[in-house]
Amino acid sequence: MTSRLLLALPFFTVVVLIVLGLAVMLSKRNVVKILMGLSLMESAVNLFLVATGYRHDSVAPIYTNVPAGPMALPTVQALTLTSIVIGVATSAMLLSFAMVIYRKYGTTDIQKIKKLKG
Amino acid sequence: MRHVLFSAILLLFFGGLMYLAADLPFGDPPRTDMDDYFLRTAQEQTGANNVVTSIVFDFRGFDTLGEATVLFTAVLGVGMMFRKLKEGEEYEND
Amino acid sequence: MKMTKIVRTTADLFFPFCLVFGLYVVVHGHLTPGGGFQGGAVMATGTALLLVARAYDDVTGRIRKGAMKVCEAAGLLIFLCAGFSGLFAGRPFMANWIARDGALFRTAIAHGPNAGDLNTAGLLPLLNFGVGIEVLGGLTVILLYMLSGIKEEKKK
Amino acid sequence: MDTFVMRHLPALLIAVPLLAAFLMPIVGGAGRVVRNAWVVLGALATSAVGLALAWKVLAAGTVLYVFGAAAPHVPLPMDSGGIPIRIIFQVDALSALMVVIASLSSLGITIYSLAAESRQSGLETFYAMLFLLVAGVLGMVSTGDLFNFFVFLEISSLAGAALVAYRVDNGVAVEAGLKYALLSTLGALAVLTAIGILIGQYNALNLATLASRMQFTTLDKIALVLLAVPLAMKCGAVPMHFWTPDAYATAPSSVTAFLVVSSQASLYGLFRILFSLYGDLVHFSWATFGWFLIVLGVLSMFVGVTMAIPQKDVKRLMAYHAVSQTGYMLLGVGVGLAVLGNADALAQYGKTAMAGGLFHIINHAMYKGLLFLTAGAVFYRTGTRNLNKLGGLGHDMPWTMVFFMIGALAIAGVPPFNGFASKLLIYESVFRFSPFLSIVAMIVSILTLASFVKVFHSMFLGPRRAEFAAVREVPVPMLAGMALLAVFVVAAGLAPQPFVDRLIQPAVEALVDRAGYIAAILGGN
Amino acid sequence: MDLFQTLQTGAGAWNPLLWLVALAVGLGVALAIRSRGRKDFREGAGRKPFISGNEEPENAGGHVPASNLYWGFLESLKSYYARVVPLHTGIPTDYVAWLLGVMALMLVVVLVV
Repeated sequence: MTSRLLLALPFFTVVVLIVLGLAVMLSKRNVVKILMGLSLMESAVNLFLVATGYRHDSVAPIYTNVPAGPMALPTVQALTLTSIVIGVATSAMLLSFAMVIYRKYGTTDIQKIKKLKG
Repeated sequence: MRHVLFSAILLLFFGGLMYLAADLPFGDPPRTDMDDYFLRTAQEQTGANNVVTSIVFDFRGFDTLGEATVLFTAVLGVGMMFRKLKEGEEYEND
Repeated sequence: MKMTKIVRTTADLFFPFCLVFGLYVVVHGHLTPGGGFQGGAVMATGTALLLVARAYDDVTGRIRKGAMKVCEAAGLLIFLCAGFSGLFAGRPFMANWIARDGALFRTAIAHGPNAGDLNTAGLLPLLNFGVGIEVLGGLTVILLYMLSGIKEEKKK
Repeated sequence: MDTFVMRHLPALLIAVPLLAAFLMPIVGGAGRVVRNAWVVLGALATSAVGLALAWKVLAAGTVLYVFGAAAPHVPLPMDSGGIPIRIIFQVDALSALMVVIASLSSLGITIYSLAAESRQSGLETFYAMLFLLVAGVLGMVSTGDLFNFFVFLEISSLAGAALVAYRVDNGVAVEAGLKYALLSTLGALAVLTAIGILIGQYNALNLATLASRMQFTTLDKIALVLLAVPLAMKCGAVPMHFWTPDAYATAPSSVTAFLVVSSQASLYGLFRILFSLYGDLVHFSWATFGWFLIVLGVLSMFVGVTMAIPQKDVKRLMAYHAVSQTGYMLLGVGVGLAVLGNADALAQYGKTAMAGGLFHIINHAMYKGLLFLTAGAVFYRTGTRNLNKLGGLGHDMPWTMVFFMIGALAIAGVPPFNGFASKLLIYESVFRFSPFLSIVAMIVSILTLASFVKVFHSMFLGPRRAEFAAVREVPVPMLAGMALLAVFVVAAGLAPQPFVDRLIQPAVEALVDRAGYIAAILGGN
Repeated sequence: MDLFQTLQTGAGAWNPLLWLVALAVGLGVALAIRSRGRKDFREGAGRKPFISGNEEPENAGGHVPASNLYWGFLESLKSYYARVVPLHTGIPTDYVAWLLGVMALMLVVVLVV
């Protein structure tokens, strides 16, 4: 198991980061901290996407003065670019929501943002 | 009570994802035919040395259009949040 | 609130370098690591640097929200029109139809490592540029909006 | 020119609303009349493209569109060794059904919103967002590529969340938007993780290719959970429905009427993944996820309707009914999935149940949209959604009352409106699967009628109120938008069989025909 | 013209046109009965509606507000509502927890089955 763990270290890092993000989202009360947990999970998923495309001792898939050797898989890197920008956009909008809520409610405690219920 | 439930959920996720990480091969992907096609022909087809760029903008350019649209949506949303409200537009939501 | 003169001067010095480096990353997107998004993000970092170092008001004198919105819309329209241009060349939407036949951005290259030639890749440099200015405009507008929100909060 | 347009319909389906949205901030500066003209033009063009595409699909079979290839209809390049490498739009009969829904309701909603939102600020942003939401939904239902589906899912989620928060309402609407955006982002992250698992194993993103390579390993089952549960959350299934009443109640009514359609787009995604991607789960039983859908459906029906009855906010009440009606669709298609392995049961009642579920999707989009629009009309004139304060509006808003009656009778499954037709299909087929489920569905339908009798009584009946003395009938565009949906409700109720024959049955066949879905891309081997 | 054809449901069938005909017949019967009523009846003139001996209430008071409707139904299901309504706490953390809980449950089901 330990050798396995060392071999696939990025995947286990991803698991730890995702569970940490979930723990933050479930345990914290501050909206901004919850959004931090969300972006932590976003980073973890992006790392997972990139790690799926890695080949042992491979080089970046760019032919400009490239050394010899196998190349890492390019598709997942393209997907990661897209998902990074999507994550930036999402976090920006969620943070602006949090700002407006703080302005109107006077609090960032998510347990108090419950005018809509029942 | 609540914390017990949350910890149980987290533990279940941890177990499932650990299984995932232990089962997915790292370093040698099982199938690489699509990416090998890209690495083989993308340079000649698009004339770009950077295979990732040729995928982002040519082979999967439609995704990139959607992604730029997401950024546009976020900008519009932020502007919508901080816009100047008309007088009497903001009624109390009973 | 303002930072010290040192910080402000350094930010003013670094702002054009950020823009130039971002532009470099954008225009070399099809040759070197990077591309429209990364370059646009670097350029937006320059404006963020100014916003951090200076007060909101004397930054909005230099970086106008309207101009940045125009940047963003122009980038998106460049992208969309480049996509449509494939249709009128008899190819599907988003087709890279001027890839390899000689004129502007059309130098054909062989497979394998080479030194890199800017004059290649057909539509890709154009798309890179469009996305670059779109990301620059978008991120800057987001920053400006949020700062204006904070400013109104202070006024209350 | 006609052939040119017909060739590129799937691209125009996305590009036209995107162009309308991108130009909206510029056009919005040119004054109200120009902006409204641009909005109407964009909505008409989008609906025309959508209906033309659906007609083409229903006439000539699945339409493929390969973005950026040498030719738009050749999915496999010569030198690729028989694998699709680009993004492919694969519009089959099921997608055509969803495209028809989105086109019709988006047209009605846009016309309605011209008058309904005219008193708000930031309207060009509002209309740009509406077009982006429409584009996101259309892309979700017509793409054949998993990551492209994720991108459009994010577009529709972000645009929907921003539109939910459009009326700031002292922060209440923003609270609902925050909840919706938070849950959508989390669900999208799960979907992205599943995409990573699948591409890491099979190195393909095209749905048909993935389906043909599917090995049903344990990783695939984890990916199935990570794909199915967030999509079930997005379509508002109990016990993940909590965002639905918040978002539907606080959004502007025209937006709410289209949020229903976007929820159903994620329902389409759920069905597509369960049937076309994981369709023959030879390694573990169909019944597992069939019963997953059935349990979610029964819970949604019952909890939704029982939570709806005591509500005081009319739009919140209708939102809980949206949850409960989604249960019917989940129940119908879930029965079809549960008997997917059993050919004669499928032929006897499984396909009928699925037809009922899919027919209920389009019916629900129409009459629930109509109901939300009538609620918005009442709110437009009276300024309140509180049922205790409303009353006696039938004297002054007769047309709104008529449209509300049509919608209420349709959602309660009273003949001759379209709700009855689809519910009859569901009852009679589900009864042969399990009588208990069918009886639950009928009880839920009765409770639905009861709660809408309450709404009708408190909004329209009773003597004139003094505080509503100035209330008049709503402007013509709002009536026109409502009439467009009401006409469909009545038509599909009076002539259900043509709809079932031309629109629903092909969709059912496309849904159960996994081999055909794969062969459309990879050829018939 | 197959516009008004019968809807086949596998087990049964339903024809909207026949239903409309039946509706029209029913309306005709009702009108016939109504036409046989007394012609010399007039409103008002000392005739009050008989509300089990009570006085006729004022116009405004005649409208029952929405919260008072279905009081009996809600009262009889009080135990059910006392369990279900508190679940809708309105706290986003709980929403996330429900989503993750269902996902974890399905993970267990899939990995076991």
